[in-house]
Amino acid sequence: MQRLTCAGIDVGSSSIKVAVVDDDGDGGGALRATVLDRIRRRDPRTVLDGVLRTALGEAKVGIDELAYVASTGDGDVAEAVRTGHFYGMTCHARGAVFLEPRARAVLDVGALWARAIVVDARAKVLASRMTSQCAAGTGQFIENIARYLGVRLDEIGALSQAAARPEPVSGICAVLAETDVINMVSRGVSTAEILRGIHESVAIRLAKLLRAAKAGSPLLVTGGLAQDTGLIACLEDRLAESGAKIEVLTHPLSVHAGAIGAALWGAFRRRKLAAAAGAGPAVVQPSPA
Amino acid sequence: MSEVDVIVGELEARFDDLSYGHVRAWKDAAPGRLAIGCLPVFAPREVLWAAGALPVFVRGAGDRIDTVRGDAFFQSYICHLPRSSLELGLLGHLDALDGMMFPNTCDVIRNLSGIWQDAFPQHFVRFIDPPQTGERASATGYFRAELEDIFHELCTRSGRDPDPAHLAAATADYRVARQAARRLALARLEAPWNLPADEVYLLRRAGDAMPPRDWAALVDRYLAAAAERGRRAEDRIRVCVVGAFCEQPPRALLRAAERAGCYIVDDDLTMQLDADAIEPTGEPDDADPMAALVRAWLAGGRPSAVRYDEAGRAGRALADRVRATGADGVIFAAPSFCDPALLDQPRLTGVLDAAGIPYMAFKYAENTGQFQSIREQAGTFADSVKLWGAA
Amino acid sequence: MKLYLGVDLGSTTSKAVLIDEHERVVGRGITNTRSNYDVAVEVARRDALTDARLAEAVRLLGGDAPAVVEAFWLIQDLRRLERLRETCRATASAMPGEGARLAPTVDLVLTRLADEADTLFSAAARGRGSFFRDVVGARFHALAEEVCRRGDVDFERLLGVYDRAILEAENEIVEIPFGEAFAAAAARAGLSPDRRTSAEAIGWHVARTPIDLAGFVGTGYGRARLPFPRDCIRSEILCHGLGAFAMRPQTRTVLDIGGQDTKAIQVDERGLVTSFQMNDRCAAGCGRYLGYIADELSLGLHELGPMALRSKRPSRITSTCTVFAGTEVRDLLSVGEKREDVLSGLHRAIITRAMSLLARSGGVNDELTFTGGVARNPAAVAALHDMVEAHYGPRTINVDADSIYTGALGAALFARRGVPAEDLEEAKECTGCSA
Amino acid sequence: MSNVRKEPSMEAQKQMLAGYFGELARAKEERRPVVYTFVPGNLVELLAAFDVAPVYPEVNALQSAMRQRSGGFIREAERAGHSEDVCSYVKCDLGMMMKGNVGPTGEALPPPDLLLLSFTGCFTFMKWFELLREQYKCEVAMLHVPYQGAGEVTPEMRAYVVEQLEREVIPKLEKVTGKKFDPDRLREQMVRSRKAEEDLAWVFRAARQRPSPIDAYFGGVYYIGPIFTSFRGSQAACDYYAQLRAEVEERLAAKAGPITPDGPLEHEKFRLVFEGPPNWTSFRDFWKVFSDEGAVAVASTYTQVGGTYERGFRHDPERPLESLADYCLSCYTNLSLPNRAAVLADMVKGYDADGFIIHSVKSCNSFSAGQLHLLREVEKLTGVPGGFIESDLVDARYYGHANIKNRVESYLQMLAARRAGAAAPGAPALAPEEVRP
Ligand SMILES: Nc1ncnc2c1ncn2[C@@H]1O[C@H](COP(=O)(O)OP(=O)(O)O)[C@@H](O)[C@H]1O
Ligand SMILES: Nc1ncnc2c1ncn2[C@@H]1O[C@H](COP(=O)(O)OP(=O)(O)O)[C@@H](O)[C@H]1O
Ligand code: SF4
Ligand code: SF4
Ligand code: SF4
Repeated sequence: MQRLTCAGIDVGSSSIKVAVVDDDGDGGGALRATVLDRIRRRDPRTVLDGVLRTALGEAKVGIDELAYVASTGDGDVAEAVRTGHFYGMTCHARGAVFLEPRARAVLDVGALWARAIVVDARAKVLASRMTSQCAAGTGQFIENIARYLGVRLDEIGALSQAAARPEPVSGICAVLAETDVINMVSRGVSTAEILRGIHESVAIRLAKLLRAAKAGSPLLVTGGLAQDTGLIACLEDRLAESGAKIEVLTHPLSVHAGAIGAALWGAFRRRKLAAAAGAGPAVVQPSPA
Repeated sequence: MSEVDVIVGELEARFDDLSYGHVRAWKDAAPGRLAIGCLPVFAPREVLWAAGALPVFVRGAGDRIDTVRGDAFFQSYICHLPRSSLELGLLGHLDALDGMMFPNTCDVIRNLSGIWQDAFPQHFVRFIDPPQTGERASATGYFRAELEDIFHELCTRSGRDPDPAHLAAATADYRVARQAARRLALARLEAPWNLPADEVYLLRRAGDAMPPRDWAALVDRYLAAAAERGRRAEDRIRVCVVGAFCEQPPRALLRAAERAGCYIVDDDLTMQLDADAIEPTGEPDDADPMAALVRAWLAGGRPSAVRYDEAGRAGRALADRVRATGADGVIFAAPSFCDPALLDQPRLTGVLDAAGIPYMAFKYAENTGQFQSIREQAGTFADSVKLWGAA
Repeated sequence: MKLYLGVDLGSTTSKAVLIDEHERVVGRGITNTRSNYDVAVEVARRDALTDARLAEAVRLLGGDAPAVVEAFWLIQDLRRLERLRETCRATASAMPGEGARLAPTVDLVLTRLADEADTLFSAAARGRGSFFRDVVGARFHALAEEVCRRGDVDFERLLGVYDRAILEAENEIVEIPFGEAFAAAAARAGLSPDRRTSAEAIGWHVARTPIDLAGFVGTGYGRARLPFPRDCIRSEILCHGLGAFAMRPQTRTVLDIGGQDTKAIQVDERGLVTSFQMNDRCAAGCGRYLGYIADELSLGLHELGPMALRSKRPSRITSTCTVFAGTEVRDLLSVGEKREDVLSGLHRAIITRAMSLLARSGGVNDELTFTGGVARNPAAVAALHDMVEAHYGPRTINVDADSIYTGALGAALFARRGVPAEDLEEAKECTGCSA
Repeated sequence: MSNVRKEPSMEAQKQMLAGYFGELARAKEERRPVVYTFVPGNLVELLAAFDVAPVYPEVNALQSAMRQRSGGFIREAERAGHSEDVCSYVKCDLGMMMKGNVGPTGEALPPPDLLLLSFTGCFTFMKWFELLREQYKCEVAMLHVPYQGAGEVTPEMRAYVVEQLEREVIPKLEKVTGKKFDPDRLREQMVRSRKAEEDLAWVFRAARQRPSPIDAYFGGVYYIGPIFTSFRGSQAACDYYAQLRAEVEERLAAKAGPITPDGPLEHEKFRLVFEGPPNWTSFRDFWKVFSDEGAVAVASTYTQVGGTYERGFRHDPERPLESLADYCLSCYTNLSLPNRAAVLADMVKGYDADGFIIHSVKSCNSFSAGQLHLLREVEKLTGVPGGFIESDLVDARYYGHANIKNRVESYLQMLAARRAGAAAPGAPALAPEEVRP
């Protein structure tokens, strides 16, 4: 089948990701570029412009040459450039199966939300669960604490894994965490132990989410926190402890899963639309954001 | 402005009038008229109506007021409906009502009835505990005595003669309303794009506080007008919404769900157990209309989370409904902390799993203002049915 | 001087109040709560003592006082800044590999900070209630971003160095003896030589005045960890009740909104608590919420209130969660809502929560005294006026400039009135109050 | 549990319980029919008259919690799709069932032959039984006990319940046991019930003395064990309550306080009335929050969920079915909220309490919905301030020790300050300087 070059834009609450993919039409494809930039209190539209430009540069394509530009996440930000929109879990499912074809469950942990998704081999979403209106136990929460402890994000994992005894954390409010941590430091708890305790508490929450979605194995973790090896280790322990036999996987490009998935769905849609156009006028419209 | 817009405008005005101005107007139009507030989800509407009292369903205040004093009664892990209902009362919005009826639908409503007695000593407060036992002689006697008591008490208050003929007439009036409700449901099934969930919802909410025949007329006016719209069907999935029978989701939530790619073709919003679940069969029993009402309740109807599921058929009934309405899947939308709705879910999903019917679940509160996560979940659900559905 | 000390170790700020035998406040100290509670308390306590001494010196000094006082505090901050710079350097150098590149950049940023010290640590800044950590942190952030944009140093890494260094620096006590600092301040204030000499003399005199700490009581979020004997610890509820009552004897209802909890307290005509409700474990609706939003909008905490007051049409903010409120704010701004309207909505959201708590505790009785850090925020006060009026009718609402000290004042009053003599023996040995 | 109390009656109580679970384990072997039912409104005399073995899901849940096993069960139920928001007693029980229905003592519980749904005092019971029936597909008897919405038991309500006993419950029992109902056996049971009830009521009333010889909440939950469950109407219960009464009489004579986790309480500093069920997962810590401060429970409403004996209810062998109906109708959570306020106010006054604590549990809407209102009403009726704390019965995730301790300490300090009238008004200390917008 004809190759289609598409872009996926994933507008998260902390960062924007863009992926450019050559889709081969048989479920496979080749990545041409994956770019990420943190929003850091800037106007997301400006950030998007930058990320998109870099990605297109890396992929060596012009925006007019793309067959489809798909947005996901806070799609409104991408309104000016996108062809259509797909919802977050749909895209993470697709991106995850692309990155790790064995994956039958996906756990996307970003800055504010965590989502557990059950998928089949074709990346069809079979079931899903999402955290509600409390940012306790997501990326923002871990970031706040790391910030306070003076630990960089990429150092968290190793530190946490080095801890001997985790410090149990009761309150896991993303905002109050700082006070809790101050309290812990005041009691002489080490940085590593605090981080480990936090990871444990987040892992419990995530394990619960996975349970609620009845997630199977193997599980690919996507989103920014896939890079947090400390959290992944705790999650594995938690799952093993509860008797669930789930193999936990990560991928270096995990954080881009949403953007990759969006690009792939864009290609899928483009082909379907083309087929429908051949068969007669389509009633379908791109789903609204 | 099109006729539909005019009607929807009227419905919105009614909905936004937290003080039930139209109920007051109805009462003022003739002496002796009463209005009785009814908490979800059961009220013996025929009995009230026959006694000259307009049944008015009070379903919380949604996101239209900030609850302040209502919070003084309930902890954070209790659903929201009772606090905003109290807030309405404390702010004087329920002054048009002469009393309140509390059905035994859950522990929260039950205890709310006691609070109401303390907080509004001037109200006629009545707790009603309809039998959960199916058709048994003991239940018939007990329930009939309860209803008779309510009938006589209200007749005394309204100055009406407690004549069984009033009961027969009231039953006939509500039959007209029930038939209109059925026409509305069918019309939506056929063309949900012409009858958005939000509008149908407003229309039904209007029925919460209107004389039955007036409401039936309003429904027909709306149906005629909406049919004129001739909107185009979009590529959306059809869903049944289950669990939202008591505390109501904010209207914006219904809109968010539809915008995320769904058509709501069936739901248990604004459920009134006597209406949706029970169809008094046959002609009213003119000789003994009260017996007919009692029989109708005890015979049961559509299963619901707040009635004892004696035969254990709730799950199958839901699967049948999904097929009958041609829905692609089910959205379980339950109020946070609602024991009846939430405890039912695993039983129901088990049956749906077995039947291969997709579903999703989320919780809400009547004053939720954030729909991002709901949009996301409903959107993903719609995406997956659309991309992978059989069709 | 015979004085009584009250300490309120809050979740956000640690406060100390000194009163004399006539229950008059003679000194106040406040600092941000940090991971070393003892240091936080010690800093607040020392600041309160310094404040008491300064007040005495000001009385003796006359016309030159304001300039000297401003210089006095500036000197303290400069010393802290110097320590921070040393710590930053050490932290950067300790980083394997990249340290060599980071150290000069950090140094550059801190030098520029020190150059701006006069404006940064002005009396105005102190008055706004910003602490060393906040002032320096915000400025460092801005300067670092600027520097990194030009150079090849990674911003996140630079910030990492700073985060680590401030943690260390703020947990040590930097103190210059009163007399010495006063002399330096007199010099910095540019007094004429003879006036300078007399100012110095006053400084040394005041520094030598003995202070007899006759009693102390601790309270607040971290009170269990205060190095005080058990009998010298009082619940925050009682302290806020009594403190508010002492400030305003007609008080019957107290609303305290602090950093991470909100309390609604009813007191009787003797200042005794009759009922209370508190709300914690979720930051929605507390002071932290505002801090978070201020960060989100890159504003100072003190700027939020005045900006919100300019709103004509408050937005409706519905997020229950602080963190989500941040994104909701961004969303609203991006669809064109005005900043002031969004902020006004946020303040209303906080007060709505407080109103629920008040309702739970027994309503709003005349008079209501509003205390805690959030009472410093005029928009919160305005929203409270509106909502109390709407739900309870006209009520007198008291807000004092020093309301953040209410808990500490209550504690000091308990110390003055309540602590039995035998406990004081034990107290003398305790390290928390070696005056 | 053994480290919690050291009274001799405690041993007896423990043995009774162990014996009960042993009996259950043998029930199938002995071909004894098994009935699952609830504590409030339990018809144990009637069940004994048919010689069936009762299983109480709530008792299993609380026993699991005290043995720190509820967490796993709750997670199991949540894994099966149950929401975090709903009653954790239900989840604990379902989780236990899913994990093989092994009871708290490690012995397997027999499956039911009959589910006797005494639908009183709690709406959730009905949902619970629907779920159980799904699992067991056995015979169900539904006994609908109307709620005392208007604050009283009407003759119609009583007749309705009696009629259901006659037409529904007894025939179903006859069906599963193959035995004919024998009213005389029922009466015999009731004679013994009455005796035990008399002694228990006496024990609770002993708390009117100063110092109180018992703790009517933390200790009380042990006292009610036998009579609220399978032993009421048995000789064993009569013996146990006679022994308990004798022990309390002794302590009363010696002017001794109750026995707490740390031994006898020396100084009774605060006398408190408790409303709401206790926390079971950290029962000992929870108790210590109070006993450390010298606070004693002199009365509690939780000890009335299985019978309002302190308020005078007795089973009556002369009118067996009517008194069973009254028993079901009058259990504490079947009372209207104004009635519950009156019960609490009576306790505060009658037991000369310094204050009252409402322990509001997330699980139990039946108890908790409206407790803040209850707080205000009781304060109004008594002039005594109340304290409000929140946690859960069996879900350890909702028990925040530090938080509870903080509130209780603040509350007790407040009671102490009021008692001393200590903080006499001084001169206003700060110059008032109003900042108004
Ligand atoms: N290297 C890293 N190590 C650990 N955590 C990281 C790392 N990089 C990012 N994160 C975490 O990932 C989160 C962002 O994830 P992302 O999926 O991009 O979120 P969103 O899509 O909501 O913007 C951050 O909050 C941060 O906590
Ligand atoms: N100058 C100020 N202007 C506005 N708000 C302030 C100011 N200073 C402090 N606050 C608010 O007060 C809160 C801290 O209040 P405080 O009573 O000190 O809390 P705690 O006792 O918990 O430490 C901060 O989170 C902030 O929102
Ligand atoms: S929402 Fe549910 S729990 Fe709340 S009152 Fe209604 S039925 Fe009861
Ligand atoms: S606990 Fe914290 S993170 Fe959770 S809702 Fe509250 S403020 Fe948000
Ligand atoms: S709600 Fe309360 S009474 Fe009902 S089952 Fe749960 S714990 Fe028991």
